[in-house]
Amino acid sequence: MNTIILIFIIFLGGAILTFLAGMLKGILKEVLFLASVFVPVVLFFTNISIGQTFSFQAAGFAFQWGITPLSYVFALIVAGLGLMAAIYAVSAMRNKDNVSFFYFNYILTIMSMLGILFSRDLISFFIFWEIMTWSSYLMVVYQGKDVQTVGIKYFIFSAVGAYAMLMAIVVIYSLTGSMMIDSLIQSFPGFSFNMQLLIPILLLIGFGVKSALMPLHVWAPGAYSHAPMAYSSVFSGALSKMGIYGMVIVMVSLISHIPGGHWFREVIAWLGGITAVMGTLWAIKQDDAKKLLAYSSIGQLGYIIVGVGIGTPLAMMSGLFLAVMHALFKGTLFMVVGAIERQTGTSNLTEVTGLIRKMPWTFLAALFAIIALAGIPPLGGFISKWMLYESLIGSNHYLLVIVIFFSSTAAFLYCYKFLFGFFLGQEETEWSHVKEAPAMMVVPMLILAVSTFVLGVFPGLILNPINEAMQTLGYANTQGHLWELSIIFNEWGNQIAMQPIVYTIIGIFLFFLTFLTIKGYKETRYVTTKDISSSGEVPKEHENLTFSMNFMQPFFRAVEPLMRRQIDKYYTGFANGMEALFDFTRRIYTGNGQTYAMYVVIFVVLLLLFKNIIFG
Amino acid sequence: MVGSPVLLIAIPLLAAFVIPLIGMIWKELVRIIPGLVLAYMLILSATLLYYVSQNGIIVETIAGWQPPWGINLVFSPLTGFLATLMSALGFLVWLFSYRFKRNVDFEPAKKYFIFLMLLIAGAIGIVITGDIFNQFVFIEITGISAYALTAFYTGRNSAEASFKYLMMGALASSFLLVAIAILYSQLGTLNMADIASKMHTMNPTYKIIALIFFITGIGIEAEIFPLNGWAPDAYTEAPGPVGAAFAGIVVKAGVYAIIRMIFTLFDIPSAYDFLIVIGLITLIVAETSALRQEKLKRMLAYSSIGQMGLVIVAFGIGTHEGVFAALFLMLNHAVIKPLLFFSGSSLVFNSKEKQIAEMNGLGKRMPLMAAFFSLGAFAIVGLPPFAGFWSKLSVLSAAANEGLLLIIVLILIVSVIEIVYYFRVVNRIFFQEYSREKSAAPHRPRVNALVAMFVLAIAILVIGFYPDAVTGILHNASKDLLNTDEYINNVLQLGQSLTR
Amino acid sequence: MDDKLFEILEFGVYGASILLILIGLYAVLTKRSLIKIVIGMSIIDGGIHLLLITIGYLKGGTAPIFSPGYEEAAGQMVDPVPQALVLTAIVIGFGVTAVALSLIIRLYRHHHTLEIDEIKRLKW
Amino acid sequence: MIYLILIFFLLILMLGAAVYAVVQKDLLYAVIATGVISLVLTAIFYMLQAPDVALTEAAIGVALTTIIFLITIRNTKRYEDDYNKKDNLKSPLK
Amino acid sequence: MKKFLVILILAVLGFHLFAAFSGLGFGVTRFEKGVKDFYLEKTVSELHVANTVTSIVVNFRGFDTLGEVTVLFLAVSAMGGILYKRRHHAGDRSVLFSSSSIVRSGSKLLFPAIILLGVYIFIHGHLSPGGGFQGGAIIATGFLLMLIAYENFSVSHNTLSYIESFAGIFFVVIGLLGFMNGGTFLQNFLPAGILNNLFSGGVIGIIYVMVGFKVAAELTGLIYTILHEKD
Repeated sequence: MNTIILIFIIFLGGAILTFLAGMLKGILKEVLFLASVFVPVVLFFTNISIGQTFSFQAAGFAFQWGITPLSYVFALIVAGLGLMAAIYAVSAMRNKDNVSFFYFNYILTIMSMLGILFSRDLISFFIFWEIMTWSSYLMVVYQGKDVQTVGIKYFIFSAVGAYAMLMAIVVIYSLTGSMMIDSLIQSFPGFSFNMQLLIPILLLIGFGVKSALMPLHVWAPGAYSHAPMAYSSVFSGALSKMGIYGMVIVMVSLISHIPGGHWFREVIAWLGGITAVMGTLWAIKQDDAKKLLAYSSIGQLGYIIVGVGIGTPLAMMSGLFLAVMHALFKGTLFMVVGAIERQTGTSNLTEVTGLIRKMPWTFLAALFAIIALAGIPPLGGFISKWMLYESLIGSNHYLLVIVIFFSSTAAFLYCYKFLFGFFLGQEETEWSHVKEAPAMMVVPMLILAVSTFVLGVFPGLILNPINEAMQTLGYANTQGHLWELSIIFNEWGNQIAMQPIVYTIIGIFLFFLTFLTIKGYKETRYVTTKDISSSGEVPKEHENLTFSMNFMQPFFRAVEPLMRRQIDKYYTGFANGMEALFDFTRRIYTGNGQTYAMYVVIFVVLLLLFKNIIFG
Repeated sequence: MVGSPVLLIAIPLLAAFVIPLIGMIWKELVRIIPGLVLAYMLILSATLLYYVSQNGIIVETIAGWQPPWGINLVFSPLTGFLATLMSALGFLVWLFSYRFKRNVDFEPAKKYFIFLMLLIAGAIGIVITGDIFNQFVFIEITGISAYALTAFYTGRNSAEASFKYLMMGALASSFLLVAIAILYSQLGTLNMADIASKMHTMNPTYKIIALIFFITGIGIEAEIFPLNGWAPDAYTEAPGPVGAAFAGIVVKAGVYAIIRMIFTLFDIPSAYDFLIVIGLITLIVAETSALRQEKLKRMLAYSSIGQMGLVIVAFGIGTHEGVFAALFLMLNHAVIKPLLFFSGSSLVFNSKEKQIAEMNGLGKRMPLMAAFFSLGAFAIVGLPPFAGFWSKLSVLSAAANEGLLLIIVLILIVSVIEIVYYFRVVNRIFFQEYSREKSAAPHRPRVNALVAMFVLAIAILVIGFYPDAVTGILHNASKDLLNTDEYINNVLQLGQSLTR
Repeated sequence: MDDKLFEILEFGVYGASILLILIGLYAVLTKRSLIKIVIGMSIIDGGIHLLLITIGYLKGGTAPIFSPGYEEAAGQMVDPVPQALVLTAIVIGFGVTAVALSLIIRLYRHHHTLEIDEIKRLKW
Repeated sequence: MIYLILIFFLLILMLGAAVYAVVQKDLLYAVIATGVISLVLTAIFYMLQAPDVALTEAAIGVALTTIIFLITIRNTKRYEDDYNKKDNLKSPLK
Repeated sequence: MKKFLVILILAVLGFHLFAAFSGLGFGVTRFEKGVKDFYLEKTVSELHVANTVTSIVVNFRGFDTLGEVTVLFLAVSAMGGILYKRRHHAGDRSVLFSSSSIVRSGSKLLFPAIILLGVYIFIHGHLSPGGGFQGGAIIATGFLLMLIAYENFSVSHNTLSYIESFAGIFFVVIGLLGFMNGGTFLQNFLPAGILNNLFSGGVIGIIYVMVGFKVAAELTGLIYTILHEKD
């Protein structure tokens, strides 16, 4: 049997079996769950080769599944992160209600993401896209909090995006008579200008929703923070990358054929830039670590979109590389929050402090991930950001550089807030009983964290597949041999000599780390938060004076005008207005039978009066 | 040859007359016989459908007179498909309500089953008859059964709903009679094929007026927008399985009648555009009305009206793809909506007001029902990999092929609204806390009801995962509808004549 | 003279039946009493029946019944088809009226009113 | 000649009865007027050479319909609701 | 205001309705190839039925009639269902008026005559005007008279039900018997007889008698049901 179809059968069968096994006691469902994630992933890594395809016909459409170099890069994210998060989830979800339902949706999500990457035709792309949407939706509402606001918002936005995509798909079908992505790419230059504009816009709306592009991002904070953390790591790490995946195809294969397509790129890149800034700013303001990470995800996705939007070889490479890195470190961070929440019962940065001694391994994972996120060498985040600056400057987007620079500086703030809030600072008696999370949770975190380091030192491991993928997209070979070794010990191609910078940054960072560690271990005065007196005033009993409280208040006073307008409010207003309107219009059903009879007669009379116009 | 199409009508009528007698002997037979009859109808229509797909259209004459003169029944791929669908659904509705009013009086139960059987027989009659006045008679049979079934519960609201339905139904039959009068006065015939063949000789003014009265008359049954005031009330107040039968059977018959008029009888091309417009209005008004609905069944009713609007839009596209999509939608709607009605009415079985708010947290108490309801909700909003997706896709691609982009946009916007209200309910069922005071008490459905729901659920999954299981039949049926000349020839020259 | 009258009669009979339909519709649309509405329905029915019979009428025609010795008289007979239709329609209309009236009785039992605009518990 | 005038007369009678049936607030009278419509229709059907229909209309329209209307009125109420408010003085029964 | 609007709307409706019929002509031969000529011809030459309306109702369009009696059957059942009260106690009859002895004895005198008339009409349905519906309705009128005149006159519900059911069953079974000899549903399988004889027209007469019984039973049951709806 074909391996491709086998993978999906195992996924689907595994999902159903796991769900059914949920009715039984014991660890059968856990075993089944891990097996049904593990086996297909292993099959994927061992038996799937690029170019292998599987075709069939259904409902009058031709279907084709296979993997391309580009989708292989993303499949690496999905498979790797999916596997790690699955191991994490088994432990994290223990003793929760309806675990089998969680497993079911988890497997379906992983399956559908792989399915999206496998799809060579638009129909199966859309089918898997929708399965991904509803399975992730069920995860968002899984914990039962705010389902009617957050959950519905997520689903509405997803549906709007998906339907925009569906419209594009049917228009493409009517124009080309084929559902194949390849035939779309081939015949796209021949479309009329209107269609050339319409199709990418519709597709970008679809992909933009999933990748939390600026005006379409409002679902993300709630959805990311409401899903179980074991899932959020996949949600933010891998699922949002599906939007990026689609965007790469659209930007590279379609938009470059439109006359004046560079304006498109500018707009997308700028939207990405704004997303990055706003996501970062909002992230700093959050006190809940989940929300913080959610906004941070939006911001990071903004970087990726900037890279993809600019579309020069270096920018594209940086975007794809950051996509991989983001999956790794954001996955880790969500897992960290999940672990802390599991051990302490809350994820609020203003409540939990000083866990460094209690949960050292978790701290280590968080540290790696935060460093990677902040873009400090030698971890992976740095490389991608560096490449992004390079490409932006190289393509004369100086204003965008400033924007990105601003947001990545600001990102330090929330990184610091996250790390300090949870792990450093005073050790409260309230959390003295907290223990390290179980090994099954810590190990996946550490693996991911270490891999950020490995990929930072040996970026060639992932840049080579990216390079291949970009070649199939039509880019020139980006000096592939340079990436074989680590960036730190090599020259950066023909760019400026960067060792001094790198070493300086590493030095500062190491100093900072040492300082922090020493401070953390030696100079910590063990008093509770309530004992602090600030400026001689004795604080009231209930006042919360943890470090994270009112973090960077003056900074926010400065940027407040930027943040005052929340797009969310417009959407809510619009939705409420529509509901009120519909609530009003449904009053045509007055309940009076006579009125209904009147409608009938009026209907006839109108038809009779305008019969020549209507039927003429 | 296994039987003739007329048995699809004659046997249920015979059974309806037999049941009162036989009920005096053994009361259980009153419940069993309708089931047997419906099962027989299912088998018969399925076999005939197979026969038709192999050997071509069956034209059955009544009383031995050739079609322009005698009444004839046409069992073609299209009508056969609908008849099979209706009888299958009818059987499931019977199965679901087999133990209905079990512990109450005998009289109402007896009547319930008679009405149900005749409702289905009438709907099948509307579909397979080849004579407009005969169609009118069947519309009345369906109508009166429907009024009676709507008023079946003895509460005050059911009588109100039934009276509204009756008022509209009476207007409908008046308009239909006027239309029949115009056609007869112009063409001197009542046979559909004969009318279709003579239609070009008719003065366009009269033609249009007749069409308008036909559309209004049948439109009331088909729930197109300004004529569907009765529908939400009737769906709400009728027993749950009857709501399913309305959504799955009666409306389909109405839509079929309109479509037959416009595609076959009247040669007015602009009527297709009219179908699109009126379908869109129906779709939009119904779906937006469902958005803030507080009662479950009423929400399902509006949703059902909206779906029918979509079906009419798809028919209005008028191409093979459009008709195919419309039939696919009808099939899916006939599979999904009954599941929603069945599981929904089981969920709120113990509640008095049947409010959506009373469904909070029932997912944990009645997991199977909740799962069925969610499956239905997922399928009807068109999420893959369930049945509704394929039909939505085919509607959209049919519209795109004709370049009707605005329609696609509207359909998709409405789909988003549909998602909102269905998912609000699903959220309530699964992800909100059960409260003893506010939520409905859990109810344990009987085995027969479960079986009925299982069959529908499996059908949804089968169509979703393997749409090719039905597309062949649907393609045949849509070819049949579009080929007017063949219909006329077959009927007037007794294509696959039933003389033995 | 007869022909002239006959021409007027053409308008008269068609006009009367259509007027009957309209009067019935007026009752259905404006009268608030349920019984009046049902009366209106049966007036509409009457108008339509008259319309159908009028369509089938043949000037100087005889009823479509063959008496002994007049087997060849088919040419002078009025159209029997509308009559058959009306026969069916009358009975159906009666059935509908009966159902409507029983519904009214039940509505009155519950609501203690016959005003149609007071019987609207089901709406929106 | 007489025949035609008779038809005219009947038509006018019928329309008059119809208007009366619609306008009359006393439902009993309205129902009787409906019966009169049916009666006149019977005559017209007969004159239009439709004896079968005339017989049916006579039995069903005149007798049975009227009687079930009467029974309904008996079981519900006799007057339209605004009868007592406006047309008090015109009431033939007071 | 509303009334004027309604009148305006109805005026438009009436105008168009009139437009649809005014050009028809009144009392003219309208269509050459219509179905009616075929009916008029075949009813004499093949069915040997004198009353063309009967032959149309029972034979040419017999399927309609089957539907029609079903509608009536449904209406009666529906009334029963709608007016159903759990504690149903028969005998509480609405009294339209308290009948005098003249009315009573008059009714008693008329009753057999009315029944006889009804039976005559539906037996001779294929020969003279009238038939099952008319006869059945007349018989029902007779029962109605008795029910009104005598407060304690009652009809056995079961008997009505039997008659109704058996008549219906016979109708359908006769229809199904049409399949004999390779015929179709409702086809005449008996010898047609001689025109204007009582025993002519094959099954038409039989069916119409069945219809007569059925209609009589149904209408009587209908009146009986609604009469017993006193609160």
